[in-house]
Amino acid sequence: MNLVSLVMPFGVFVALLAAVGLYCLIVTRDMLRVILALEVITKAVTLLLIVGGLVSGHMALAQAFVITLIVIEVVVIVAAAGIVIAVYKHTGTLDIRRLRNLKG
Amino acid sequence: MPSLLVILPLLAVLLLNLPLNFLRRLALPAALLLALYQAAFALGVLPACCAGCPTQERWFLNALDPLTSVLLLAIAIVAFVSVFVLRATAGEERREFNMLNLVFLAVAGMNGLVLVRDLFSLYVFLELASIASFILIAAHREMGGLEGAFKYLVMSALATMMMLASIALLLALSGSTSFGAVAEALQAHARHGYVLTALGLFLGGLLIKSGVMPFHGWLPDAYSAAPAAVSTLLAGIVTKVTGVYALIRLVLDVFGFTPATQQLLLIFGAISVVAGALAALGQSDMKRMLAYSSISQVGYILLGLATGTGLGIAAAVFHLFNHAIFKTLLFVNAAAVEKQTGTRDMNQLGGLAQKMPITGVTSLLAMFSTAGVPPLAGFWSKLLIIAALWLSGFHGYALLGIGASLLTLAYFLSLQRRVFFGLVRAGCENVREAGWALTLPSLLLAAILVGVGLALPWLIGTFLLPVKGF
Amino acid sequence: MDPTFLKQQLLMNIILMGAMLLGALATVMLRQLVKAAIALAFTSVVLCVVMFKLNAPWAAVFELSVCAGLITVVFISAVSLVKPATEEERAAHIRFKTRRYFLLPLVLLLVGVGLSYVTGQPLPLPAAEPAGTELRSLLWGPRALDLLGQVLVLLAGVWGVVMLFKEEK
Amino acid sequence: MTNNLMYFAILLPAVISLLAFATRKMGKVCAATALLGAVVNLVVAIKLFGQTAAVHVPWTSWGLDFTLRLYSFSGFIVLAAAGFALAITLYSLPFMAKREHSGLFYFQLLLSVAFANGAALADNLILLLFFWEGLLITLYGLIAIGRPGAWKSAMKALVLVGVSDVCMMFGIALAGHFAGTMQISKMHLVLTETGPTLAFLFLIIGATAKAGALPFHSWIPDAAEDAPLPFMALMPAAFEKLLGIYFLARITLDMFALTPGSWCSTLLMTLGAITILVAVMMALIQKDYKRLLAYHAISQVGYMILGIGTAVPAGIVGGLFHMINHALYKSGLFLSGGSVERQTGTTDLSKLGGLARQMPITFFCFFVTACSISGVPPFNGFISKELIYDGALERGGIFYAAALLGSFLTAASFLKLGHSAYFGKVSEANKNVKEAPWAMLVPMLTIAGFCILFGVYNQLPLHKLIQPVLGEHRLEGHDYAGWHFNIMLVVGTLVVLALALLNHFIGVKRSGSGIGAADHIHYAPGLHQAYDAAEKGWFDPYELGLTLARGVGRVTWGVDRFINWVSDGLAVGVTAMFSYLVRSFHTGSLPIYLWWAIAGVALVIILLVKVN
Repeated sequence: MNLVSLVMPFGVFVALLAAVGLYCLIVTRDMLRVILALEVITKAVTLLLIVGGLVSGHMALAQAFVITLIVIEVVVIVAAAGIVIAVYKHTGTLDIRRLRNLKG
Repeated sequence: MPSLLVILPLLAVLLLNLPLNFLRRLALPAALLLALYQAAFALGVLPACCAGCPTQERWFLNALDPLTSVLLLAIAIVAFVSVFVLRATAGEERREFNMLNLVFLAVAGMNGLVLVRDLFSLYVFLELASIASFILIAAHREMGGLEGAFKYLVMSALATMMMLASIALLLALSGSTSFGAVAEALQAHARHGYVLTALGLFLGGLLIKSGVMPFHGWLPDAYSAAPAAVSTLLAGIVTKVTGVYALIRLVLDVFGFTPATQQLLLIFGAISVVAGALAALGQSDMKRMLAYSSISQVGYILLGLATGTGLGIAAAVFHLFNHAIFKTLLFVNAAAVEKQTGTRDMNQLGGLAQKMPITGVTSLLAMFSTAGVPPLAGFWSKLLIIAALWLSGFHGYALLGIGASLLTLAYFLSLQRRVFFGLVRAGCENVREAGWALTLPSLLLAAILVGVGLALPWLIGTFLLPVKGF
Repeated sequence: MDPTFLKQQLLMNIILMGAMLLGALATVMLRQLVKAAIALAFTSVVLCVVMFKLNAPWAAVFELSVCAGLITVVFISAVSLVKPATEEERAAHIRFKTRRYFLLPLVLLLVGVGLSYVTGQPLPLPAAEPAGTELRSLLWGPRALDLLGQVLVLLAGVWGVVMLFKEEK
Repeated sequence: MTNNLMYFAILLPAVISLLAFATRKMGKVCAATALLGAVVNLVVAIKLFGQTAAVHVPWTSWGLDFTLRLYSFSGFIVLAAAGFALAITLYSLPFMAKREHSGLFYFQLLLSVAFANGAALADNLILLLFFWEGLLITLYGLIAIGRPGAWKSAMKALVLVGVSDVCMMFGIALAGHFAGTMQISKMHLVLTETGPTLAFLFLIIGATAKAGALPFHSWIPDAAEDAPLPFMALMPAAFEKLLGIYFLARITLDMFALTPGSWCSTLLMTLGAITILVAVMMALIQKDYKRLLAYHAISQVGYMILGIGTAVPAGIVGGLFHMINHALYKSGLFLSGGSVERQTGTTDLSKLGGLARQMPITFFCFFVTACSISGVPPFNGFISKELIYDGALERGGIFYAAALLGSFLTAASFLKLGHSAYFGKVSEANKNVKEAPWAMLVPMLTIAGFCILFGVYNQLPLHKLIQPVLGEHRLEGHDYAGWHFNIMLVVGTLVVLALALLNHFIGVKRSGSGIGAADHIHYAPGLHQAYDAAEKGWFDPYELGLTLARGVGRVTWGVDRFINWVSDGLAVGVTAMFSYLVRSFHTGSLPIYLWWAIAGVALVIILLVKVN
């Protein structure tokens, strides 16, 4: 049993996690939940980075990446939340179907 | 020293925000100076780069090459122009200052992006440029801007997640993220399903970022709803650097040309060229039409890249540069029209060429350049792309490119006719030419367009063809 | 890393993964946003444990403090700015949820089954990094550029807060 | 310095023309600007004359280079054009003063000068074509600003000259293809192969049509009636002859080596002879001062083509000399017609008469130039015609006979013109006619002076202007200056002139008036019907083309509608439908956009896996 087959379960879980996030991203009608879905996908990717480091034996590098990723992630979430709140102030709802003024 | 191009904006942002009141007024000159410095720097290193001289980097940002220096120049020009537009359209002083800071950060992000040679650092700077743009798009906190920003943010986040997943997969494969190491590892296992999945995820992310059809959903909304200065920056350079440049760079340096990647670029390029032009044809919002036109033009760049030949790549990069110039010019003029008339709806405009002669004439130049009318710059790059396609044996795609040129001409003529020609519409009688802050950049960009077009025979040997040699 | 060690840990890891997946499912499916945010925090905590176990302590610490902590705070404060949903909306949401999310288990099943079919030649592993490479020296050495990027991104975040959250006069 | 001057020769008139355009609403200022432009141009031309220089700016890699070449011939053409431009500008000052569009006239006049200089100096065929086509634009513009409705004549000119220019374009492409270069001075093609011969023929069409030869001539008489008169003196009389014959000479002398006796040479001579005869026959029956002159402008081109077409030294020298002489006397004639028109308000010969007493100076100028054109010794036309006869006789009696017959008819028609305009009874309306103002007389007198000078002292033009163009080796050691002609030829000419005079008296006697002096020829059996047909435009390619086009147009109407439906209706409709389709996909819904992106990524991965 080598290292690669040992980390295979991680790979499967990453895929499942990402699938959950993507599914939610597409079907949800709540703008804040869109952000949550993005977060779930981010979790999957974080895990994948760690697993990648584990497999290749570059754990320190992977950790460095994950730390950077987490910092950036926070900023993205803040920006997204800011936009959602501003939209809410305009429309009084979080329904994503209200974001269809621009079309055609 | 290229590293300065990232560090100077950072320093500028930090210094300008010291709690001293007069500093705020220095922000605009500082931004202009920085852009000028960058343009001078890029022009300074360009000949050496094209001559193939190796550049020694003393700090952590690596090599300069022709592609990088061309992009640095384009970033400088567009940033310079959008600062002017910002001045003319931002309104409130406080907001103008805040937006300027974000422009600094976006420029730093783009500069970093074109200078790095490491996948993960590429991701970091790509995110920096993108985050700055989301916030800029939403800066006025109007409903349209917020909607565009949100769509852009979600799709861009999805794209970066794909790229990061791919980076993780490649990290497991090669143990490094530097271009060289990854390219080596990819070369060794080029046909493995694992590698192809990683490749596909990365390419998918980049295609979303470049706004290629069918990955483009966010693009027309973000472009058309953003504040004038931001859409200038965004359409002119941000998406071109974060998407198209990154795509070109990675395909050339890391992924390599395989029949599959070529096929892929050709297919998505062709879809973008045609569908983008078709979608632009029926628009009534000026900026939205320009946004769809952008998609179509990016399609041309992909087609040129797909040939994989020196000529095709050089033409693609040339078109990237030209596109930055003429699309910026068009967005500046759209800003001028919107500012002076209060609307972007082309059905409510008409006869503005009499009232706003500079805007009218420069728009016409830019449109002709986009549509590929000789001897403007856009004609040459389009011609070279089509020639490269033909020479590489992709005759069908070459013909498609020519046909789509007609569509380009058609929608731009309809724009010109509805906005600038014809009778002056009721309500437009008292329209005047926009101020110098908008006409000056227009003239500058138009001069570049014409100059590049006329100087082409010289440029082609000196700068254009060496691009392939990196 | 010692393969036998990994083998011993496999079952544990699978349990943790299952917990994480449950957390994710809860995040996307829980009706109330506050609860969903807490479910996300739970997912983060589990991820943090997984990282610890995979010998990534620094990343785990960041995950715990920033993702589980800071992001949850941001989220809950965002939710608190939003008016609570009316009864009608809640009822609509529940109807909507049962209609929309019933496909999710199916999708997950399909992904799992699909992945189990994925086979291929195992790829050779790259050379491991030299033993004793410290995160600190890595971050300040070869990855210093990323740190610079982080600083810039944080600055952008600051302006995000300034421009998007600040009340306009 | 000389190189810069060459740029100036093109740029200065162009720039000053823009000034004239800018000041077009300010009558006097504009006129002064134009005068300044003409003077400056003349100064530049004088400076350029006699020098040799070349400019070569590589521009694109496929033959289009910016190449100028100044040598004896092009310098001479530029000088001549500058001289005429100044004379005509001066003349226009009073003539155009009160007219509408005078600003536009000066603007286009100077622009024409710039284009003409460019065409004369260009050494690259494509560059030449550029300037050539530029002249076409000003040609259209100058005619169109004439009397109301002149745009019809302008359109006719544009179409006819445009068609010939297309032929020339084709010839240029062929010549460039066979020579492997677009540079005129580097072209050496032989006429023994089919390809180059074809190129030669197409180029010849362009050059001769510019000069006004058959069958692309028919716009000139119409323009004579519609366009402002100085235009006639400038374009068809001077510029177009100069450039057309200049280019013809360069084709036959430089680009292709035309040899005496080759069928191309015979073809040229035939073209020349037919042009002479047909046009002069038409001229003979005209009853309008300007129209009569216009037909002569066509007829005289025949002499030049005939002369150059002989490909023998005497003929070529004669042809080129005739070009400059023609430019002189024909502009002089047009200018005299202009003074008559300005002072009396008409150019209809039946309303004129007895002007010799009222406008003696004008009459004097007319007399000199008319003698010139008829080939009366010792005026300049006589010299050049003798040289052409000499060359033509060398190639065959038939051409000589045609030229001589042409001479007879020319003399006859000018006798008629002079008689009916300047002698006879003064009509009631013209009782108080006065001499034209000095600004109009000076150019006319200058031109008349040159006519005499170039005849009596023909060494000056022949030694300084014409013979250097050919060079020693082409002249085969001859010197044609002076008065040593074949005595038989001179006698022949004099006999013909005497016959013309006799014929005139007979005509006057039979019809009873000067204007009817040619009626006995006009109404001669056989000729009568031909004349009627010609007057109705049966031989006019433009009219024929129009008739043909109308017929074809009716037949193709249905086809056209169908194609129109396909292009305007179907294509636009289909495009609009697709556009609508593409747009309707953009519903603005984020989940749908996400779906596209995810499906796209799936497609990317599938493609990558499948194609590999």
